[in-house]
Amino acid sequence: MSALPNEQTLAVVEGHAGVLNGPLALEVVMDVAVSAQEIKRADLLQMYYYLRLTRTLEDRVTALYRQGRIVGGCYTSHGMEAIAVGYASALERDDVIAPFHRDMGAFLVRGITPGEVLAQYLGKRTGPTNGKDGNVHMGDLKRGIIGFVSHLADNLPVATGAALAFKIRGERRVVFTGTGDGGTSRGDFHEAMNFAAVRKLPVVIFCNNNQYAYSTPVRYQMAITDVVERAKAYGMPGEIVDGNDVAAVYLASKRAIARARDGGGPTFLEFKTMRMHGHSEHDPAKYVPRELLEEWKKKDPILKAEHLLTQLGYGDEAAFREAGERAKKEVEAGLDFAERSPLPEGPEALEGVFAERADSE
Amino acid sequence: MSALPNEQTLAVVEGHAGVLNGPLALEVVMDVAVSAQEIKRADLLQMYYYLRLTRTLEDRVTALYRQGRIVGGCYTSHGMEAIAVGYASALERDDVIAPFHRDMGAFLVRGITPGEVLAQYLGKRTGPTNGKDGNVHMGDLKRGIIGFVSHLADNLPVATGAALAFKIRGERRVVFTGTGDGGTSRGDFHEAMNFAAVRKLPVVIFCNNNQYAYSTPVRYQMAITDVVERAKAYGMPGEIVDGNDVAAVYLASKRAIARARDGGGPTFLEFKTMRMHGHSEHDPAKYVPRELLEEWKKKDPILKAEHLLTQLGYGDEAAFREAGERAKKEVEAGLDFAERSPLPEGPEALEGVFAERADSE
Amino acid sequence: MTTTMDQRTGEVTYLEAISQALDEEMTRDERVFLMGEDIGTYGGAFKITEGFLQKYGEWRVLDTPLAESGFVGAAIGAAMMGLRPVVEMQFADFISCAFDQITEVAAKNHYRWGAAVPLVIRAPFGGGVHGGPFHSECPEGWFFHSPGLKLVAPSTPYDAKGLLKAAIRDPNPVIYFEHKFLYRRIKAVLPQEDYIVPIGKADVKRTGTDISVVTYGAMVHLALEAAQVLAQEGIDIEVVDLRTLIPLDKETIYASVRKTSKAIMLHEDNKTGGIGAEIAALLAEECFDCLDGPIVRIAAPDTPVPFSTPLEEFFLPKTSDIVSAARKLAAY
Amino acid sequence: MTTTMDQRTGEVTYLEAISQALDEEMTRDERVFLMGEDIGTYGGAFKITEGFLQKYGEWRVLDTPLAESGFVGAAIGAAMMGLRPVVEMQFADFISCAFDQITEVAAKNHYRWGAAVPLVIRAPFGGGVHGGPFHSECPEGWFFHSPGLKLVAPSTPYDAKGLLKAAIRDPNPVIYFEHKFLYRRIKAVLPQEDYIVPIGKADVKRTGTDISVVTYGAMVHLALEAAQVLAQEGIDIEVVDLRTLIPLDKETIYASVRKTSKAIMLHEDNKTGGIGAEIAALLAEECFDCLDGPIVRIAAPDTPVPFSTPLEEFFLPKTSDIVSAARKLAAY
Ligand SMILES: Cc1ncc(C[n+]2csc(CCOP(=O)(O)OP(=O)(O)O)c2C)c(N)n1
Ligand SMILES: Cc1ncc(C[n+]2csc(CCOP(=O)(O)OP(=O)(O)O)c2C)c(N)n1
Ligand SMILES: [Mg+2]
Ligand SMILES: [Mg+2]
Repeated sequence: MSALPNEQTLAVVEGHAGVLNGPLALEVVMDVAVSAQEIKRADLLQMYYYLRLTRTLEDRVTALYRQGRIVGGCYTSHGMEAIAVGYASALERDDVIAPFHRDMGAFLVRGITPGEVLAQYLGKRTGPTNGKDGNVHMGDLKRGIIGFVSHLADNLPVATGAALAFKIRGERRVVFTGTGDGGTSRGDFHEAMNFAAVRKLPVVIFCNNNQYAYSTPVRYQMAITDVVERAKAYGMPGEIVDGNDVAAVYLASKRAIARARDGGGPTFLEFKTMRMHGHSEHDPAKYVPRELLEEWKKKDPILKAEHLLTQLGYGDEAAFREAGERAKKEVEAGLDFAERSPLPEGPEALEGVFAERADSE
Repeated sequence: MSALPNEQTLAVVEGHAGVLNGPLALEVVMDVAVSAQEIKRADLLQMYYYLRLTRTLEDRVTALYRQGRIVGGCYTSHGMEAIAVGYASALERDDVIAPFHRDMGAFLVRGITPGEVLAQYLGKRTGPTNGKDGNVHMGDLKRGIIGFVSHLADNLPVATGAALAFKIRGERRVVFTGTGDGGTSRGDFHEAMNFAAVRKLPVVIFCNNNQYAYSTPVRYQMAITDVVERAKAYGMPGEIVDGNDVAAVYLASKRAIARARDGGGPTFLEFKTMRMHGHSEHDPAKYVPRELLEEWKKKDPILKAEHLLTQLGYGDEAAFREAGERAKKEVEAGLDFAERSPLPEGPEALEGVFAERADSE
Repeated sequence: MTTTMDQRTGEVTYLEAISQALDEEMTRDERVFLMGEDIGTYGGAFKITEGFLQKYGEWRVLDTPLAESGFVGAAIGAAMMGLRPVVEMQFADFISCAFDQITEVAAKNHYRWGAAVPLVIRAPFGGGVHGGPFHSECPEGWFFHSPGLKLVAPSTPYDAKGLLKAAIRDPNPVIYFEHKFLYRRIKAVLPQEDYIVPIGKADVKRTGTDISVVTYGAMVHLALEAAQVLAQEGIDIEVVDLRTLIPLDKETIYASVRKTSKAIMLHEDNKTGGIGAEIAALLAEECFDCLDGPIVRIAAPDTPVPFSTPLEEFFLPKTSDIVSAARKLAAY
Repeated sequence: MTTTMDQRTGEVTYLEAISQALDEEMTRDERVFLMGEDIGTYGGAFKITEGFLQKYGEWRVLDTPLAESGFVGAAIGAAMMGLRPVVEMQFADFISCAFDQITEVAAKNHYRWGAAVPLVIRAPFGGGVHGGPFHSECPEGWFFHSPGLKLVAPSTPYDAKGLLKAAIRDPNPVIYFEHKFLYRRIKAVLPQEDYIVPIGKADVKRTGTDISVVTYGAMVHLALEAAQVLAQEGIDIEVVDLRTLIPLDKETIYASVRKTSKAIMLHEDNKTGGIGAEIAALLAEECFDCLDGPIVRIAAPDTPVPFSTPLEEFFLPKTSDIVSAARKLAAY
């Protein structure tokens, strides 16, 4: 977990980029395994657990949605779990995240429980927003999570401001934020990237490039293939990372976080991945070519993590099964909690428009 | 004025970039002279006249401001006249511009008269906005000019839309637009650049990099030295151009316009220059180092054009003096017109909020 | 195309009425084209433009990058060059991202320098769909206070179709507020022939003698429901459906209140600074003499739209709110 | 620093009062810091923060890139992390570029997920300065209809200083509308000691018995002028200066109108959907019984602010407008 030198270069993580275009090959896993040795066994196993927990929880949400028990949008990170789990695991407790709508793993790693998430989905008073908002629109400053705003990329300037606060106070804290390939088209992406670079703020900004924004493929979103091209235009280092490889995400995030913490300023990370479900669970996503999904299915982040853990001798089938069962139990207990939780009462709708005092007071 | 091949490369105009950092050297003028031979004698002489006309007109505006006869903002292009004169001269009649606030020369080249400009400054009914708006906030669709909006970069998306209209209708028309180094920080700059590139629109987008945005130097505006870096991030060709050399501006614009007209999509041009007056005429600009102004004074666009014309044997001192006198006469006649023009009547304030019919009907 | 009607009854939904208007206008006038997120391949988040890409091609049905300011700006430019863009906000809530382009550029161009901007922005708005704070907003109040824009908000399939056609043919920027709650919930048989509903004309959806309820959008249906309940108690409600929010049809409003002498303003938008305030103010100034009681406002409270069902139900105006306010006012 | 007072009279201008408030709050509380365009080296377009960079350093007085959405967003983030940012719009007109951050993020964070956003946005607003459509706007009407924001608009140096201090100490996003026309035109002697003007309290700037003029900002001075003229005719005007626009001090407004029975709403912002509409609506609902005449509104017409002097003079409300409206109302 050593910090990298602050080279202002556009680097592709050695040995990882190759994973993106071919099917899962043993040589590549070998390469990952080499650098993954930097990661503590326990950390890697914990990340694996969070991958399973995220998958289990979101699959549960999808099932509830299909049963008509969840209303409104259902955005999952199915097939992209490694990104949020990887970057959130790379942060310290005092750091802050401003996640986007495919970052369930980050909420979990930072301590939002499956029960709270399900309560949020069910509109219960015990969810992080007390029923005021739904699904992934949650946040909690006590756990260092800036609440997600629907308007894509709106939280990027906000994240730079959090980083500015740390810089002004001389604190060695870092902010991690990001948006989708679609979200990069918004003006706020630009204004945030630029401000972060000008003031060398301790912030890491990522793009979850899952190749689609709702139905819109990347080629209608931008005239470049790699979003990371943009980093250079702000005078910021950037990396392309295999977003399906939790170890790669973790290591690249660690490097970027270390740079930020050491006063080296912001980094831009492009996590290449693929959205495996519809935009929201109502969307059959017929516009995505079947072959593309077939290809990416082989690169599933859980599968990849299992290969790696096996390779490193950190885990085996039995351990994986055990983790899956533990995740299932945790989610079911959470659902029980959520279901037994009360709904808010109507008049609570009137509460909370204004703060009585600021949190820091 | 041949169109260049559509290479998608980031090119520095050969022989011109050098001008930027050193004092005016004869070798460099020689280089310019070589490529300037592509420009017709009459065209170059006409551009020279427009440089003089712009300078004379704006100096008159400044004098009126100092006499307290003009109220409100007074943004001049003093020392930057070559940009607007150069690009506007490179366009065809049916093309459209969406200028920014230092583009007086473009208004003039497209046929707004000094009299109209002065009437606009004096709030007269005969100005292009009939007194509704002031100074450089003017436009006229009949002359292919999209009216300037204060909010910087707002007109960049608008310009892409005009280009989209041409593309949809299959017309071989081009839009030329731009903003300042400050204006590039706005989200609308990003959204426009990106949309232009994705849809390969026939638009040229420039940045007038005059090293300051009001009092803010470029280093507080962006963490890069050359704004042109940004072109690549959108998948768009870009060039750095000596903004004080009207021939260089004209030739680079011609190339970009030809590319756009031929379906090659947008180009980004960075015109390097220096703001020689305050932000507005009220601003003494003490924050600009004196030496920087001294250095750039030697690169004055009118001086440069005279060197070039002499070099090419297209003009001499007498011709230059004659042009200056002609410009002076035109401006004084314009002032006379503006002064004799009526002010609008109060109740006209209520007119024109809604259109009765669209222009194209 | 989604513009298929119920084969048995010949009825089309509010949503289909919108599709039909777009389809017919695109066929009638080749200058009309569409821009927005996911409106092409996907046919739009609500499937209003399903099939349009195939029918009109990718240069008349443009899937844009995710950039509301950028594509509204582009629409302004295209409009000034003689086209007739119709842009879709995926949800009205995201119109805040294009606020600057709408209020500073589109709204002011004609006044400032005489350039007409014939642009339509479709904004699917309103709550009751479990959308939470960012998928349920009523942003019309902001634009109501922005000179240079026209605003319409139909409540029926007939008005939806006719107002959209009128908006597309108008030489000014028009924001077209279509209520998501109504999309598939109301149906009507529409005329075979081309028609428009003129911008600037309100419509009395129910005549009555005792109290005028002035409203628009989905709330029209609540007002009609309340009127039925109240009719049984002998209170005769007149329901004025504004249809156009700017320019307001003051004559129709005043005529109604002059007749009934009592007025209730009803809207789903937040109360403070909402459109009901303006109409109340107009009545208090222009029809003061004819008023026989306070001007009552029923509107959502001054909070964002909450997500959870009991909260949202509490937040939204209800038929019972209208009934009880009308009873009190009738007894005044 | 610009916060020097007139040595002879001890008076400071409205502008200097603002500077003083910023300076004192920055000294009192090191969490307070400033962001905006040209506020550092240059001291701000209006020189309100002249000398601040030297005094507080470049990390408490940040010259930002030209990006209102970006720096307002950043201020929101810094506020949530415990700082007290005060951002300056170079002109209030450019607040449209930050509209989305203000209304969707700052205003809703606390309601949605409990995060307080103690942020102040200074917005130099208003006309009469030959600024034209983009340097004279009154954008308060938009934010008046955005739950979660507080809005203040002082009319005197005393209120300017006290309200800015209160805004900085408030745990919510506050937009501080400072009227450019007043900057150097009004002066007053201010208390030596620290004071605030509480948010949410209106101020009766002149007591009277015949008509209440409810207003704010620069218009307060017009109302006072008109009151002097009218006093000579025996018409006794009460001038209610709202000072805070959200939350409205309804009690003070109602108490005044209950006393006078007649009310004029006066503002420089466009008429339709302006704050005057809300207050008229409140009165027509809550004080209907006590009204002895129509509620009159005097406001700018529904157009952008025109540039040329005769146009702008026509556009802006004038003392004579108040005088003649009051005469008519008094005779009612
Ligand atoms: C400003 C804005 N416009 C539109 C939307 C509606 N919307 C929600 S998600 C989405 C697509 C997002 O794509 P991307 O950023 O690539 O993220 P992904 O969902 O693919 O992870 C859209 C258009 C939005 N949330 N915000
Ligand atoms: C959105 C916006 N914010 C602030 C301003 C106020 N303003 C006018 S010009 C200017 C500086 C512009 O700098 P630049 O873009 O470099 O153009 P230059 O004046 O140097 O040519 C500023 C801050 C504005 N016009 N628009
Ligand atoms: Mg995506
Ligand atoms: Mg500049």
